[in-house]
Amino acid sequence: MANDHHHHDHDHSELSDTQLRVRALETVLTEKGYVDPAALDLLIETYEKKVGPRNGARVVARAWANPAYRARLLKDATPAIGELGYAGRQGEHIVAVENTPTLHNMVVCTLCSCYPWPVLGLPPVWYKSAPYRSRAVADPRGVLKDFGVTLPASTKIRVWDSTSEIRYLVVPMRPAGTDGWTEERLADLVTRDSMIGTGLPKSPKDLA
Amino acid sequence: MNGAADMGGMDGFGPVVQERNEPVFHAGWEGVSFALNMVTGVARLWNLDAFRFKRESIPPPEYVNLSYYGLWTRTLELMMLEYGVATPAEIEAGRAIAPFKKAPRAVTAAECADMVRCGSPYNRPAPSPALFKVGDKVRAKNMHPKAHTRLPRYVRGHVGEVVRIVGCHVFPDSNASNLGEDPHWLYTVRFDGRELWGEQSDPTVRVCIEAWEPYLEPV
Amino acid sequence: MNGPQDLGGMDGFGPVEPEPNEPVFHDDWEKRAFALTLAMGMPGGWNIDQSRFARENRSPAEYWSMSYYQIWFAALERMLKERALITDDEVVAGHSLHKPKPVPRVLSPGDVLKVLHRGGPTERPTNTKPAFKPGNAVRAKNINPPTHTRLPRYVRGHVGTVDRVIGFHVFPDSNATGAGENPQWLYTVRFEGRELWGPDGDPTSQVSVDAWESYLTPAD
Amino acid sequence: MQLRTRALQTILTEKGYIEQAAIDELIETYEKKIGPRNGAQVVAKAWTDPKFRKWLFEDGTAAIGSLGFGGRSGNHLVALENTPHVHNMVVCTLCSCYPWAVLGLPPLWYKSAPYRSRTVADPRGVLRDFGVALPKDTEIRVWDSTAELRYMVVPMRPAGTDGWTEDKLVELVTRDSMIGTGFAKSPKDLR
Repeated sequence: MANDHHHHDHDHSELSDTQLRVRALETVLTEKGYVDPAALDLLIETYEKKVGPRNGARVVARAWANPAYRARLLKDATPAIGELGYAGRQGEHIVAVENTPTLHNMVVCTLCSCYPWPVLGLPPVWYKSAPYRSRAVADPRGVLKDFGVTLPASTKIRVWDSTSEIRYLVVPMRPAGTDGWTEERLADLVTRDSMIGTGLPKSPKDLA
Repeated sequence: MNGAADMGGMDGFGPVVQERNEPVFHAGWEGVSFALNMVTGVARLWNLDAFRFKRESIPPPEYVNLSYYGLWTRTLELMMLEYGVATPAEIEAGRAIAPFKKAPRAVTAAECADMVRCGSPYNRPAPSPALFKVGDKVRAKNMHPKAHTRLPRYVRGHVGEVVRIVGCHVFPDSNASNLGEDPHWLYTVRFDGRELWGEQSDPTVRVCIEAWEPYLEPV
Repeated sequence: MNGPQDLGGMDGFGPVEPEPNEPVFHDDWEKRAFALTLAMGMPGGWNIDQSRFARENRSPAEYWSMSYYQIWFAALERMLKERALITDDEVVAGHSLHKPKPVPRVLSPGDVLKVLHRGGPTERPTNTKPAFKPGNAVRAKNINPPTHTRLPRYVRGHVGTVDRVIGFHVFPDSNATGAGENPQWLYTVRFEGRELWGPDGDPTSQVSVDAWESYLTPAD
Repeated sequence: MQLRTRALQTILTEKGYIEQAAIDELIETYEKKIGPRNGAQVVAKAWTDPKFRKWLFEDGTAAIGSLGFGGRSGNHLVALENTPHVHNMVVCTLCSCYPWAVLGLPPLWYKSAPYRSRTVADPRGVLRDFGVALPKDTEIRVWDSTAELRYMVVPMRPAGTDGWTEDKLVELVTRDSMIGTGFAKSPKDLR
């Protein structure tokens, strides 16, 4: 009863156990005809190579450059994002929330790992980790500090806990010194973290 | 802190498993771990609340995966490091390398026997009269301190009734951070199970906790 | 359930550690576990709420020690076994030993992009009217079901403001147990940080959750 | 853990903080001397001596002290009376507080996460794990030991024990019956 299992020195062998187990399961499911290996490869390729935060960056850049689009995005984000061809799994109902000089938005999923896949791809490990999930709702400024982000003490911070199938996308503030920039150029300023709310977009001099 | 120790009302840990003819200690080292914690207490290297705070600060994945006395040994290591009783190199080597900075004074077997017999009472003279009386309705405050507290999360925000005035006792929230004993009135407060767990829960259940006066507000 | 997944407001997990230039997957097995989970959704016939419950319904000792895709994979294995789509001896052997069960559909490569694009919308038609409107004060109920729920512990009993009426959506608490979609009105409810965390809360913070109508009572 | 514990023992001994004899004395005390037999004597006396019983419920520490039990984890003792209508159960959700002076050190299950997490929310479910079922309308009072008060339950005296001596009654009092996860034995269990 009183065994001290789970020291952290066998992480490596645990991983290889998992590796073997995943392989075994995949073989069983393929042999039974439940899955088609080509479909698996396509799924992996889609999320590894095609769907990622570049999609969201284009949405944000367009909202910065085009006031009518921005209004549509903030009113009903799902069709507005669909205009750029982004839609589907884990993005069936998207809400865009806008940062202002007095309001900063942050997105978390305390209960699991809900994240707007079509615009941001799959979430990074930290987004799914216990430290982020436990602290973002109770101490958002402390979490921002972990990211090296300090906001003015008077800024309101609004945390969105994704408890339903609604997925949130933060529209960060457009950096100064970007007047007249094209959407394509603006998109280079939009980081993944700025669309989750744990970071700010790059400034023009970061690109130089 | 809302750490892994605050387990009241959590699901998922499974059934309570009893061991037939369970021995007091399951291995020699468990008895040693137990005794080491007693003697370091007698030596007043730190206070019990500080020890509890350190124990509950252990990251939840580690906390829930350590055996009971494994948790004690781990906490003792951390306390020895924090209070300068041993260096990381000494813990690693398993022996003393540098002498302790204060003059050592070994705790004797006789002192241990005294400690077992007398314990260490926690009641203190009262600085002021008690605010609440038996029968008063009180609400446990919604508080989430980052340091040690003995107010479990599952009662916070809920209304109960004072059923006993225990006395004026050392306040763990202060003592654990070495901010002094700061004694406060201590009450036993009874909550209806449905108040804690909702209308759907068992109507025959009552839960009592001990709550220091700063945990409570009048209703 | 008040399980290990309900992390909001817990202390002790340490700092958030972003990984510079993090890859989408950290190991080949993670890719396979991810793709298998998505691909088995159709033949497996389970819904998203059942998958979530399969992930969270485990001991905190286990859940808090597993990596993200280890949890996904463990849930996949559990759901496959619960539905007798695979058996223990097959996982040990690493091969199919028994005849497959008939399944509704298998995901073909040609369907992948279509299926991903369609996703799984959870909004449903209704003739009912929402009970709350934006600006209403509502209290999150103190419920502690042993089964799946999307109402985190840290908001229960607290008063917030309805911010948005989202629509009429599948109710996870019911869907997860196989008791049907039982759709309800869904709201975004905003809570002040001080309401949730007391005087220890940040006065400039607010937290929103999406809450189904049966999670809420009027607090006006 | 064995190695790590021994390492700490060595360091503390070498630094002159502890004496080996003190460690041995402590282990011996809690392994051999202090145990639920102490509590059983308290309960048996409360069953046979009405004056003691009254005193026990008014001032547990003093009444229990009169039998020579007290001290460490027993400086502030409260005795809880089970009746046909009220059943008491003791837990420590935050750590493992337990009345050592009358019950010795707690069993593993008392310190385990399942017991600590479920007892305050679902005491009947926990009792089921112990094979104990109470009448539906019995009130269950759970005492979560959040301070230095230590609780012991005085179970109901079993039927068929009229005229028994304290010494004989002691045999009926189980550890679990004094935590509230069990009942006292009945006379026929002794045979």
